[in-house]
Amino acid sequence: MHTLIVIDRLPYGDWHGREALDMAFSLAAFDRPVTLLFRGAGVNWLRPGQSADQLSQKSVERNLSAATIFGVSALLADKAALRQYRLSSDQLSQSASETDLTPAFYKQFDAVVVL
Amino acid sequence: MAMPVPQRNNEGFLENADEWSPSVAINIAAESEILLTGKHWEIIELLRQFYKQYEISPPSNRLFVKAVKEQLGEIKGNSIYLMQLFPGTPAKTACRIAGLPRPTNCL
Amino acid sequence: MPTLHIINKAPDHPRFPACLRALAEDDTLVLIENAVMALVFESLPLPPCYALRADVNARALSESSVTGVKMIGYAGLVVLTETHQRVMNW
Amino acid sequence: MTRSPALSYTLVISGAPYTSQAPQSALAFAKALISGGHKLDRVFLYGDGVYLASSLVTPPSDEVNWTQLWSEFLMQTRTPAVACIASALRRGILDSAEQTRYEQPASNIAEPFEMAGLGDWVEATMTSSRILYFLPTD
Repeated sequence: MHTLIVIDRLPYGDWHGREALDMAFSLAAFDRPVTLLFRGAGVNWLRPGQSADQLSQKSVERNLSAATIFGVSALLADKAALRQYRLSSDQLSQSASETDLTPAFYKQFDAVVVL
Repeated sequence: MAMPVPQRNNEGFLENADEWSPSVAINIAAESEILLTGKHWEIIELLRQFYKQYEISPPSNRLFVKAVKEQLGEIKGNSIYLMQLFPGTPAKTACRIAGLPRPTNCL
Repeated sequence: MPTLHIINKAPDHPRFPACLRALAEDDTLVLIENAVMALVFESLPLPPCYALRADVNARALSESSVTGVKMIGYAGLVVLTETHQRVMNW
Repeated sequence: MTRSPALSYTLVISGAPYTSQAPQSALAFAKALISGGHKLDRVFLYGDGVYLASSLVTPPSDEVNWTQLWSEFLMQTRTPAVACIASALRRGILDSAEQTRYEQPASNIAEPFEMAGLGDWVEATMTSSRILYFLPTD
């Protein structure tokens, strides 16, 4: 059973993405296959060079980079949203593959979770 | 004997991570009757490096084992090896000695 | 596998178009909570779907105003989760 | 009448009471699924959903107390309900064990809610036939 965890909100403004990331980490901890998708405004999680110390928050860029160590299978990024937010896939902070969000894309996963 | 003992919480974790030093680690370990060897220091260094790089400690014991496995291979990245070095819950014991925050018990 | 999509976001929330784009031919869409406002939202290409009656009534939307939208209660929503093995919440 | 065989459900609530409709929609759905002959395996509170487990929720007397309604329902149906420990601690929801652990002045989790980790949710993804998420509306 392969789960897709979706992050579709901006980093730092709220805690949804962090708590979604925790879900991905726990699936990985129990060796359940899990993929992370950054959709819509969520692609800004992948913007390189974040420095959140003036907000007294941890850098989601750094937290996220632990994903592959913990066994998250893949990071995917919404192709249209990358363009919208002027991000090119070769400049992202993590290696994430561009994805077209078609109905068939979602059907590859047994479960899709977004907070 | 002058033992550096910075302020710690009720479970023995440092209140202020900046006060950590190798001699602090030796003393915290001694409380649990652990004599730190090169094998221990290898894991302590790995954990501290991990925290510096990712700004989190491994959020569960399972992920602690995975993180060690990822970097040092299967012989060290398994729960029996880590349990022998850091008895109890290895992630918790090792984080305490390495001066990292108390894990949330999330998993 | 046919998927049941349950959305609770208002039609001007970014998740609404994302949900509509994810709908496959054989999927089913249910509007609950704020999403029922899609019944009156201008120029939204709303596919045939279900809407939760309690949420529709609370927001003073006429049950009969939109063709292609079937009103259901919570029991009806349970039946839809029986017949769809896969459920996605939006 | 042919009915599909009984299913087991886990309901995840991640919207807070009085901020979102999530706890009320989830309760109406929970009652309907039990009336439909199905089993509610567990309720899992996550994110802002953990506020539902606060025993200190005190709405005006002419408004519904969602914590109380949920507590009654959970006890009547003997349904296990857990608040994610990491979400709960951040938001000031503690049971007596965590109160002691973190040396806090009080605990405030409402009966019969318990604290548990995301491991419970992972288990639910493997064992329940359906998982539904009751999310914030914004």
